[in-house]
Amino acid sequence: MITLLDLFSIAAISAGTFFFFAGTVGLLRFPDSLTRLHALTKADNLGLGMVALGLIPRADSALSALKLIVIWALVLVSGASTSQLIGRALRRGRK
Amino acid sequence: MTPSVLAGLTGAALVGLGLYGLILHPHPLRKLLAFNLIGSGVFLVFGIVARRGAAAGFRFDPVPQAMVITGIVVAFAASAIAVALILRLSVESSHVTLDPEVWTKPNGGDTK
Amino acid sequence: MTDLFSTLLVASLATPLAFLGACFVKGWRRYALAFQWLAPLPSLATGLTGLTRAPLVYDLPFLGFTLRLDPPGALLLAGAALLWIVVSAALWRDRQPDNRFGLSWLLTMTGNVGVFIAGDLVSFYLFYALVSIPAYGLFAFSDDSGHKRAGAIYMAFTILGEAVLLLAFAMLVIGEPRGSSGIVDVMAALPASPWRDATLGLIIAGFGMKIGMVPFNGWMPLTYGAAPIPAAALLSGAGVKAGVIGLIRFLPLGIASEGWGDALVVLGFFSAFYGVAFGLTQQNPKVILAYSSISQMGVITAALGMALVNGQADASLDVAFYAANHLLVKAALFLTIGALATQGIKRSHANFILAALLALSLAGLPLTGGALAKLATKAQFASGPAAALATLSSIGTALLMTHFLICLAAPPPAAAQECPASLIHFWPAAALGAILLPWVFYSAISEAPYGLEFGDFVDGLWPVALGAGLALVLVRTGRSLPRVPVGDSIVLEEAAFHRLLSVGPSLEALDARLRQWPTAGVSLLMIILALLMAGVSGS
Amino acid sequence: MAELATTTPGGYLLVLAILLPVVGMILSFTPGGRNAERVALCSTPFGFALAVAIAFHVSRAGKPIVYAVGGLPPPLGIALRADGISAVMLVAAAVIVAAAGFYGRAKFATPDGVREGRASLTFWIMLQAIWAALNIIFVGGDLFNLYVALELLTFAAVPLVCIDGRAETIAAALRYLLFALFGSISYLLGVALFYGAHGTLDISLLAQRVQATPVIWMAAALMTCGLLAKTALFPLHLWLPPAHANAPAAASAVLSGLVVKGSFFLTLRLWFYVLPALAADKAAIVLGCLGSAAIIAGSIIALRQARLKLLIAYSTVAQIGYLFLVFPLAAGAQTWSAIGWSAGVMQILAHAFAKAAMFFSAGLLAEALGHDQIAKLGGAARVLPLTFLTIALGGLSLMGLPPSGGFSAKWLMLQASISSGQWLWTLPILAGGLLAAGYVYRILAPALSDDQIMSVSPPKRSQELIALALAAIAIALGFAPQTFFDFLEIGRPVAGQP
Amino acid sequence: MSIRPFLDLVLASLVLGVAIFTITARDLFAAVVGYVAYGLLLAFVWIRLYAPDVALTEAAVGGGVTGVLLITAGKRLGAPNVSQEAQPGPGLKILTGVLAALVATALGAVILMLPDPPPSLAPEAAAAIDGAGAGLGNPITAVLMSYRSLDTMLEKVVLILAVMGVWSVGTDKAWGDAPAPLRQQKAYAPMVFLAQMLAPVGAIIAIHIFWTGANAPGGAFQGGALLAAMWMVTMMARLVEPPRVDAQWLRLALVAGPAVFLISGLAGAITAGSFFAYPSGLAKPIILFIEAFMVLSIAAALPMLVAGPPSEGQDQ
Repeated sequence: MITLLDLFSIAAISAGTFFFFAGTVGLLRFPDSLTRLHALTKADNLGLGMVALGLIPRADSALSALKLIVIWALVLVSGASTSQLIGRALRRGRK
Repeated sequence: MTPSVLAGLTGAALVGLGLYGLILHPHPLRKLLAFNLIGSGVFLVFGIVARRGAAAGFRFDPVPQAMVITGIVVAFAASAIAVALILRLSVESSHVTLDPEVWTKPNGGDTK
Repeated sequence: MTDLFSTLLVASLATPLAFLGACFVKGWRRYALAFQWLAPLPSLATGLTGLTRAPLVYDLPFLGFTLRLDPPGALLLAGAALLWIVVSAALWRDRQPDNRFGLSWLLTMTGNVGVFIAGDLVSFYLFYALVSIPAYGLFAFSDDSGHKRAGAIYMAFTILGEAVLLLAFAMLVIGEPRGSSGIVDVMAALPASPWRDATLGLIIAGFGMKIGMVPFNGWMPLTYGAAPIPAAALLSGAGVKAGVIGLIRFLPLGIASEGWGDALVVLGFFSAFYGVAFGLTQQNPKVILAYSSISQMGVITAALGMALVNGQADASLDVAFYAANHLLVKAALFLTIGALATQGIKRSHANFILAALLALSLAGLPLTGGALAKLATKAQFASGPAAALATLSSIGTALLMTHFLICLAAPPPAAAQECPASLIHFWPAAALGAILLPWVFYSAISEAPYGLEFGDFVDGLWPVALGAGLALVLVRTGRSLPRVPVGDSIVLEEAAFHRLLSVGPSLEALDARLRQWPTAGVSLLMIILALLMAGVSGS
Repeated sequence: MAELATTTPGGYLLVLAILLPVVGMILSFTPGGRNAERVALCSTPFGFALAVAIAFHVSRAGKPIVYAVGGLPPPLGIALRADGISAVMLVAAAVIVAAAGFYGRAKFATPDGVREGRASLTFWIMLQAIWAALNIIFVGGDLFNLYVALELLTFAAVPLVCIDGRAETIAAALRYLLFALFGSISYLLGVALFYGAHGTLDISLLAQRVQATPVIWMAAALMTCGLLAKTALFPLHLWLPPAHANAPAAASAVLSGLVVKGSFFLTLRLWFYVLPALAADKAAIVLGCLGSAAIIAGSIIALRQARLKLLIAYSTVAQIGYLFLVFPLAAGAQTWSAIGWSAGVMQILAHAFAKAAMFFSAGLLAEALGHDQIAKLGGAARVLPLTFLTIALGGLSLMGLPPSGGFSAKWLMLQASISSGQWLWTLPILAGGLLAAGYVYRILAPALSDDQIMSVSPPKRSQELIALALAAIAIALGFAPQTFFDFLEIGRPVAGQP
Repeated sequence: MSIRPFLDLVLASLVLGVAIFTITARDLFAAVVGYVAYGLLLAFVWIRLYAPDVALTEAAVGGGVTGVLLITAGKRLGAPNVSQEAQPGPGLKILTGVLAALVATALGAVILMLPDPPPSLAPEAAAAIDGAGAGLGNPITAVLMSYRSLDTMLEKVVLILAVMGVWSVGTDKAWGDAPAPLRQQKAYAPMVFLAQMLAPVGAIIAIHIFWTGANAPGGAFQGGALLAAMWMVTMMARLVEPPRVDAQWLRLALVAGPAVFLISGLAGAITAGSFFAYPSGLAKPIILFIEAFMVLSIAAALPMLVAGPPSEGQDQ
């Protein structure tokens, strides 16, 4: 039988996948690199967060739950700064 | 088609691809990439050998996997030396090429 | 007593080696070279002692070499040793040749001594190489292009001969079931060997190159023409006999074998007349002597051929005697060129007569050593066409030698300087020795009496007279003979060789292509597939 | 074969033989500076002693000596084995490495004023690394362990090629490295297949288990080709001439004398120790044909080189060809295969010493005359008598004239090919000898002629003597007694009885 | 009935696609980037083959460190330097393609022919886990550190040798100086931020991986590689510069792993009666001790391999 937590997980994860999907669409459809970058970082970070959130209740131990959060945090950090770097590189490329 | 068979065939295909690139690409760095492709293909072969060897409660035979880890390290070391040589060559001379014609001096040999 | 003899045997090899070793000590080098004429003394003693004894075998420890001395070897050993002593002594008395020359000289001497007493295949091959290869240093270390050419050609023939013999020897040792490499053993096993004919063919070809058997004769006139007189005397006298002893040792004389015997007879007599014919077209006395060597070696080959036909094992001694006589006479003749060049023939008719006697002794002039040599090979050329051909060849020799005497009037300019003064001084003694010494040897080796009846005398005389007469007629009618380049056939062989060399550039181009990365990669893949298919199809 | 899996008396020596140079490397690397040279030179006598001790143990036991590393026998553990040929190779390697070290001091001593020099540190460390790799190759009993050793060998050899940093040499080193990697990856693939087919990589265990299945043939083909690429067998020799001709003499000697022998040694192990049970005549013929092609082509191209070092390098290409005649000539269990085997080993040794000596001499000659143009060697022998004596002795062995190791090798090869009825192999053997005579003549004839020549600077007597000593060894091999060849037979698996 | 085979197929075709792109890409740099992506994809393949240790290694080295190495190289080479050599002709291309295809086909065929039931050392390994590798839950670590200890030790020696080889490619004048910095640009805020955030966490994770390696997937090499990556990140951010190559601490760090391994291996002869054997009961602590130093060596070696030879005027 399905518990509330399961429902929550399903909802969160499907939302996350939706954001991923959106991000990917953006990556494919947007006109230039900067906007693509924008779509990717924004949507994917959120999507990943949702997925992580949805997985937390299913984690077998507190430690692994913590791991999920740490992973999300790391991706946020690296994603943010790398997109910065890429953006800078792009701007240089333009000039 | 089991994952291991699939991986094995992928490995074979990668070896073929890599051979093609290693032989035909003039630029040494491209050759190096191709070499690494072959390498990963070979490691995949080890991988399926390990996977097939699943027994006695293990889902894999640890010996080939251990070998793959060693192999990856060695391959990386090789790439590092090659890259160092390529970069130095690009500094020393205008053309980064392995074409023997460029380097054979008919009347060379007067030692500096 | 045998102990003393075997000690002598070892000493005759050890002494030259000791001198050789001394050359590597800086302080001693000069003396080692200057006194190397002492080195062959033990060999001379050994040779003389061994003339009349049963074969002696002695195994050298460590090296695994076997020394073996039988009368034929002893005979040639004694002659060669004597020659080396005389010439070396004279050469280093009058002038000090440089170290390169001296070392080559000493090495050749060592090999020459060793080749007569080697008892197993490997040591024979070693000494044979030693007598052949360093001889290059006796005439080719020069910036003169002619000498360089002669040297290169000499080297080419030598190495080729070595290669042929290596294969032959490998077959011999494989044919020997017990795995012994003693010459006697392998020769005993040869008739049963599955590679018998191939072996014999290679043996004849290999040693044929050393004795200038046609068509391998081209190098000889070039070399002797280029070599200074003392060197030429030794090479033509002693050096070439390495080939003779080779044939004596490695032809199964005991067992009658028609085919090879006839082949040898044909080859031999062909060389004999070929040498005469082409010798007559030459003007340089040294070259003429070279051609006469070709012809004389032909006679020897023919004699061995007859021995093979009739299966005469004892023929080896007779042939050895013939060779020993040629050894002494030919060497003396080379010295004659130098001697008469300086003294001038006009001044003393005695000298000229002596030279004539010496020259015609080769043709078997009665009372000379040559006559004995002819007698010694009578057993081979007993009857039939062989006998006739033998007589014909001595007529030819007389003809050629007379031509030589005529050409002596205009000796090559360098001849005078080349020949050491003391040799010129003692030349008459040397010449007499060459004519008379064979008598000493003959008494030792043969009991067949030398008849002094008038009939024998005439038998010996008329071919010589006829040949000499023909020569004079030839002079009268004016030289209408064609001028053939020195070394005749060699010119063609050189051309062929250069055509062969022309594959070089194309091969180089091929190599350049193969060294292209893609080509190499492709060949790697091909080899993988080839090996895979070889394996899968093989199993 | 169980005795090949458990440690035997004297087995510990094998580990020490491997670890000595490794320890030397580490000790040279860490403090660096002049220690590198000291450590390297001091370790050579010990290494030599170890090699001799191993040889002694092998000959006394009459069978291979074994060490199971960690007391853990194969298949899970790694075993080290030394048989007759390994022992001989260990000794040869120790001698040549020591010679290269003492010869190299002149050029690679740390220059004054600096604490540490790039070239010198590289040379001493790489020299010991090569030594370590070779020792592992000679005693290793596990195919993957041998792969690591092969890589160690390559990584150590490549920097030696470009140690002087000219663009030309860097290109040569790069080509060498990439092609060698080509080879090693092919070898590794074969290893994977071997493991997949038989679940072990231990040589003696494989020898019992292998059957002639396509998998094994593929593995063998891949491994062999990988090793051929590293051995520079014609037509896979593209990297060798520039690499060996441009490296400094001390390095060239090791590269040409030892390094290519390492991968060839593994080829021998593969076909005679892992796959003796297979009927591999056709594969052997393929290898023999490649070898013959190498002899002919290598010699003819050597004849046409303008530079002495390139000539010697191409002569290496040719001499490597001789090695591969072993596969048809020593195959099977007939009486002649023992002869062929002896011939092959003798060729390895004779070429190793002769070629090292010739490269040393070429280096001295280039130092003394300021060039190594063969055309300008006229009369050089009077300026450098000792150097040319060395070249002459080495050449003697290359030509295969007695008395020399080269002669014994050719002599035995001819016997093996005749008595095995494989006549055709005699042609390349003899032709190679003739051509070798040709190119040695090209060096010596002008050098000995009367022409005059100026010497820039006289070479160091000690270096000349080291070169001469190696040449003398190559000659002395010609006097090897029968007991030596019996020793080589120790541990050689004979087909049919694994 | 499950979706997995389909996913496997997708993954395989993805890997092959990226590989093809890497080989066929016109632009050198594009090919390099393609290869990095390829390395990361490969990690997933390893997961699917139940090889988490290899997956970690592949991700850290194949994807990470090699990526940095190749990208730096690609950048330094720059676009114009693509070789002047003539492109191979079509004939050669076809021939090579055919031969390569043949070899690949043969390889695939023999892979399908591998014997069934497959030979395996897994049972021996399982039995041995509580033998020589006593107390090690991770069979791979047991194999690496105890059964194939010689390989593992030599592999570390290879690393040192590679470092020396890379250094030896430099110029004589530069010897002793430090390698050039990994990025030429000045420090840039986001990069610095990333490094400052990532490095400490990464270091902790690295140590965690090494420690769990005894029982769970992970181990010295994976941990060391991660640590190395962290050091490289800080170097890229110009927070730290590469050290001088003649720095004693650096050389000690480089040789620490193999040296300790060697010493304990030699000690094994006395304590356990055989080289590279561990006294019973003490196996796990000794192995962890050795691995600790190997982590150090790897963390030092990989960045040095990436940083390249010493270059003049990089003296700080």
